[in-house]
Amino acid sequence: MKRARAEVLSVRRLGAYHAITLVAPEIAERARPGQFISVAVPPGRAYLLRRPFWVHAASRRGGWAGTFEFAFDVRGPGTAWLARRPSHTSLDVIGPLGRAFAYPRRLRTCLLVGEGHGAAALQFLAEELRARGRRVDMLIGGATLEEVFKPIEAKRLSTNLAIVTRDGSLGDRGRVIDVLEERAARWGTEVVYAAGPRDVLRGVARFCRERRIPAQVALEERMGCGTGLCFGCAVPVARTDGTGFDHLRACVEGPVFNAARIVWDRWGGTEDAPAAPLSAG
Amino acid sequence: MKRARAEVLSVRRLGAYHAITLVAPEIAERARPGQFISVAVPPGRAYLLRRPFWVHAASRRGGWAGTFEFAFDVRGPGTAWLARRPSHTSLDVIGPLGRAFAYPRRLRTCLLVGEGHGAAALQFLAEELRARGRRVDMLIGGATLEEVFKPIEAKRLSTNLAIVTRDGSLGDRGRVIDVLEERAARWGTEVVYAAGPRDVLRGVARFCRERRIPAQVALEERMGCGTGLCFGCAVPVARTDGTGFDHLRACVEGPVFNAARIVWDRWGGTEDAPAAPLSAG
Amino acid sequence: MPRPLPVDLGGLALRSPIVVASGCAGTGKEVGPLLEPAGVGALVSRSITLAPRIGSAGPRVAETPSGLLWSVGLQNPGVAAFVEEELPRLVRTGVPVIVSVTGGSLEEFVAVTSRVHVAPGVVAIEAHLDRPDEELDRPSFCARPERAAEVAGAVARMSRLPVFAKLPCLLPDLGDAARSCVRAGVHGLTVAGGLPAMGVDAERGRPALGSVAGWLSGPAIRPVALRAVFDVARAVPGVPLMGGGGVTTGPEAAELLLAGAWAVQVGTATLVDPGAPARIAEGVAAYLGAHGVSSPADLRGGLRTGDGP
Amino acid sequence: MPRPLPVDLGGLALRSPIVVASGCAGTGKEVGPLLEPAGVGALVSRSITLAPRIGSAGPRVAETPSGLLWSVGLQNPGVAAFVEEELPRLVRTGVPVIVSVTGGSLEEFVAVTSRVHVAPGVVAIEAHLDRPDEELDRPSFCARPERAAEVAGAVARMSRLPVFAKLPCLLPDLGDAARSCVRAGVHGLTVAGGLPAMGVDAERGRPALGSVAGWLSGPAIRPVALRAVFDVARAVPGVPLMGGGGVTTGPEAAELLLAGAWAVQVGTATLVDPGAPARIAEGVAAYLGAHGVSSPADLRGGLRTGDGP
Ligand SMILES: Cc1cc2nc3c(=O)[nH]c(=O)nc-3n(C[C@H](O)[C@H](O)[C@H](O)COP(=O)(O)OP(=O)(O)OC[C@H]3O[C@@H](n4cnc5c(N)ncnc54)[C@H](O)[C@@H]3O)c2cc1C
Ligand SMILES: Cc1cc2nc3c(=O)[nH]c(=O)nc-3n(C[C@H](O)[C@H](O)[C@H](O)COP(=O)(O)OP(=O)(O)OC[C@H]3O[C@@H](n4cnc5c(N)ncnc54)[C@H](O)[C@@H]3O)c2cc1C
Ligand SMILES: Cc1cc2nc3c(=O)[nH]c(=O)nc-3n(C[C@H](O)[C@H](O)[C@H](O)COP(=O)(O)O)c2cc1C
Ligand SMILES: Cc1cc2nc3c(=O)[nH]c(=O)nc-3n(C[C@H](O)[C@H](O)[C@H](O)COP(=O)(O)O)c2cc1C
Ligand code: FES
Ligand code: FES
Repeated sequence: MKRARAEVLSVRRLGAYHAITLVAPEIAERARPGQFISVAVPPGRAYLLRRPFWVHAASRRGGWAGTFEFAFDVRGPGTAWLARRPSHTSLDVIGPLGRAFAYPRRLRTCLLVGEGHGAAALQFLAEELRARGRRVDMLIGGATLEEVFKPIEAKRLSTNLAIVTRDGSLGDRGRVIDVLEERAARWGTEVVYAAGPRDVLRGVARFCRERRIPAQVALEERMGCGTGLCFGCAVPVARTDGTGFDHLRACVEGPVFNAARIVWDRWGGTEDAPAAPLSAG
Repeated sequence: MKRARAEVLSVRRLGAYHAITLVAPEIAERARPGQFISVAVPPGRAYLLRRPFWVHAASRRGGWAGTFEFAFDVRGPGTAWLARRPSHTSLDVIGPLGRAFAYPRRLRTCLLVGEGHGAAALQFLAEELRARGRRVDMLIGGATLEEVFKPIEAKRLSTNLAIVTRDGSLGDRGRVIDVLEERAARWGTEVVYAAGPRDVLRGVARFCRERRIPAQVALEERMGCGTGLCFGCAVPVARTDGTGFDHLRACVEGPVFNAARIVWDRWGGTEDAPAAPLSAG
Repeated sequence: MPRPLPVDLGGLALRSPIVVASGCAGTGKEVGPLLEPAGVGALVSRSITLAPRIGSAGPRVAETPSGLLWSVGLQNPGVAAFVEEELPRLVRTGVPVIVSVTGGSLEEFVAVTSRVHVAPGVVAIEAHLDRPDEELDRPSFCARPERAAEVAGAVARMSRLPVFAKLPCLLPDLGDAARSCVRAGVHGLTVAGGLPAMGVDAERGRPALGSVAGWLSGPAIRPVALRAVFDVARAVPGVPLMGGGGVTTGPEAAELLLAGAWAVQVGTATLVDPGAPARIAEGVAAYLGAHGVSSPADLRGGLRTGDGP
Repeated sequence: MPRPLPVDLGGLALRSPIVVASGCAGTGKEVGPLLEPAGVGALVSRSITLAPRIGSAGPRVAETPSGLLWSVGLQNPGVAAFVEEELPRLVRTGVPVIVSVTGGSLEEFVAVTSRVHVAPGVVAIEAHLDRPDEELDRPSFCARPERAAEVAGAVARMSRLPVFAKLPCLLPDLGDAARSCVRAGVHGLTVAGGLPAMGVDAERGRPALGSVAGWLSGPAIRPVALRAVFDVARAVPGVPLMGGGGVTTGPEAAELLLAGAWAVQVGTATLVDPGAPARIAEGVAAYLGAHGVSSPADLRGGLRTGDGP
């Protein structure tokens, strides 16, 4: 984990997302897929906490050596501020943070399942898996065409690709979970990696448990520090001895977890289905 | 008192100050010298309160009809934010607020004494006094040449002008209080108006009481609302029956007060001499 | 046109659930139409004592992170002048008036109430109890639930109008205090108020306020107010409850309603923007519309605290 | 080179007046050099109970205006595993370690203390008293000064190390509680801690935290912490006092020292920036230099509260 005042090389729009490239060799050289960075917000605001983002790409060699990239959708004040950063200003960044995805030792056919900005983490993983001679299939989704993260890049990175959108504006209509079973069967998936909202990860975990396919999920939980200091990012993970569960910290013991060990019923997550209507009492 | 979403016509530097011209006919038409306006700060910041500023100029006629101007020095986050406003954005402004200076009925020779940004309020007054056929003399000061507010304008507005700076970079070296006695005598001052830091106003009040010269001071006290709702801007003013004092609100019963009635020993004010060194216990 | 948002505080009908908090409504002649009376359910007067009080030395306000630190020292003209001059002006604003009564002794509370409850145009009384108890030499009437209840009960017995006991947001025994006040006969409760606080000007080595000690209000304290309202609503279900602390928008007011408030008081936000109470009421209406809820009362206490999403 | 800023807390010598607050220092293996140990006077461990605790359900944190709302539910491995695994790692960071002990009963406090005070590398004990009193079924040991003192006194008698009683910032009887704890034999006091609070997600009609109730920390609460430290410093002059709540800069730490703290705890700011404690210490040094004061102790309680400027 390093801290850097990183220069903003560029802020680009990518459909519904923004992508920021930063110059920070000490972070870029160390970052692996599934890890994240945290960005400090400006002083004088009514909000305080660093904002965590997946590392989407990191260049260790070549013309862009020492840079890395993250991508985000504008949700609230922090991401709105980031989206307006001019080039050549700097950001206070800590990273890389957390445990990366583990690469499979023997299994060769990998399926990467992502919805929304989660696909950003998976494309970094796809690069690394391919570099290790694994076959990469991808199943990515979003609410609309704009919310499918870098579909052309996904095409480039995968042997088989399926895209779904809720409104059918790109690929099949639906959610990634709806087509997972069929694609995994068709493509002979041996191992699954997933990133996305809670319900996607949970659906992936259920499917993989039933089929006894090993699965790793990169999850998002609200964070106080992102560095392991505060125990604010608890994820309930079953004990190996079967006596219940412990709360592990997403920021240091995660954010990548073995999907089979998460106690999904006890994990709130930060995001889920549309808000249920309110009713009194 | 009106509220306006006022368009920023321009933000200009004036020495150490910034001046903002706003389009707000409902405020510009009503504003009189000694009154102030309050500007809302942007949402999402760690600070909340409106910032109060003297009306420096208001155009009721001519090409600039419906505009008014205020000037400020950058002190903290609110004024720093204001100094960076681009033209054609808008500000949420309430005004005009408070009681204006009263014009003398019979007396003809007016001396306007100001230090720092207080001079902004006095130049508006000078215009109005001259329009009413009074003679205007001015005594203005600042720490340095840059902090003397619009000296050329002061020259234009006054029959006699004295400028003092603490470092002697413009006019005599010293503070306005140091030369008040001599100038008032030389110029035959009949009535005094003052605006500036606490010690200046207090010095003016003492001098005028001794000489039995009527004096009005426009003072600055921290404000919660600026509209009279909160009683946050208390100024101790002697009761006319001699039984003690009451706390009057600077924002509605002031900010212009009869100097002779302020109980100076009980008024903290917002500003005074440089911080005294600290010592324990 | 904003949709009407009537609420019924146990018989006290208000046209909007948004109420201007005590000490933030002026004396009736200041902001005029900027307050937008039609959107406001009621206003609470500054707290009134028996004799006039000149209040604290300045500075009386200072900014803190997302907060307002203040100490007015209960500046007020005393109940006689208030009833004669200020109250009629408040009534003429067209906003229903709740009078805040306070004192340093039980007798003072009762004496002030006796002058106020018969004055024309007053709809309710709020007893501001988080004040030094001069009789028993305690920092606050609220330091002991029994004492808060004793005073609130005496005010309630004196008054022909509904009485709300105003309790602070931070007491180890807040639920007890609420129950005791209700048993003592108050009509309802207000849970709101600044937190005890102070400021230091490190540059000058001096307190930020002339009175040294003061109170903290504004958005900074909203999470504390939410918790207090939630706890009191559970302690005394069915009792009219006004909550307040740091509310600046409609959804934030809805948070307090969900936590159990029947109406929401708005103080600091009114100082920043006299139109805030009416704007917040519109925001509540918009929130209700978006969530398919027909009245603020249907939101009340509707927080889903069960397990799971 | 930052100037050295040693402080002496009644015999407990620290190299800097800035201390990392309990629950914000991790387990000794997380941030490594980012904490900049040389600038930090001490760190307080998370609060340790007798048995392991899995802590609250998530979400455990939420942002509020200038504040952090949290509920960790005292997740900790229990004193045995703590002494064996976590404590040695904390000690190896090179920052002097104060262990925070807590419990639901007097016996639990004493039992935890008995295991901790003999462990190598610990310089002091902090008794976290603002916890539900399961024995007497009260919301907090601090609800009554006598009870806080009883527990703090028992910890102090058990320990061979200096014991600080940690009291919350908001109690009607805070001065009494401080005096009682000192009479009961504690070495010093910590006045800090989150304020009871909660959050509501109005969009979903749900509490913001899995545990519903939580605590508020960060800049929002600084004015409340200042007041509490000021009051306690006057109640028990001469007693070592750590203050904390919302400090993020050197001048803000100086505010607490002026109000009467001997050392300043930094929690939330450490979460945002692990280098904050060291940076704040440098800021204190710069402040002292600018004001011609030679040591933090010379600032202590130096607030000029007299009349006039
Ligand atoms: C490990 C990790 C990786 C992430 N990677 C990405 C990414 O690559 N791209 C992207 O767009 N978003 C990502 N997120 C979510 C992103 O951090 C939030 O959308 C962002 O912080 C929102 O900040 P805001 O001020 O715009 O919105 P607000 O909603 O105002 O944020 C308020 C608070 O809630 C937290 N928060 C809000 N949404 C989330 C969330 N989904 N997960 C965790 N905390 C949240 C914020 O950090 C902040 O503390 C990631 C979150 C985590 C935990
Ligand atoms: C009636 C009146 C008229 C004023 N006219 C002018 C003017 O024409 N030009 C100008 O430069 N300044 C003027 N001031 C002072 C100006 O309001 C402050 O400098 C400004 O609000 C500082 O805001 P900030 O965020 O930059 O600084 P900060 O110091 O961060 O302000 C923090 C808080 O303190 C208050 N405050 C700070 N300084 C003062 C002060 N001197 N008087 C009152 N409150 C203060 C602010 O309003 C704010 O609430 C006037 C003040 C008053 C009361
Ligand atoms: C300047 C000011 C003066 C106040 N005066 C009183 C008062 O006289 N009596 C009272 O009960 N509350 C008083 N309050 C407290 C408010 O009524 C309200 O309970 C508190 O400020 C919290 O709400 P807010 O955060 O919306 O301001 C005052 C608040 C402010 C800001
Ligand atoms: C995430 C978190 C966990 C905390 N855990 C504890 C704890 O276990 N024991 C304790 O005494 N205080 C705990 N605290 C309170 C801090 O020690 C500190 O007193 C409080 O947060 C106020 O300081 P701050 O505003 O600088 O954070 C915790 C605070 C936070 C933010
Ligand atoms: S966010 Fe603080 S420990 Fe993970
Ligand atoms: S600033 Fe609120 S009454 Fe004057």
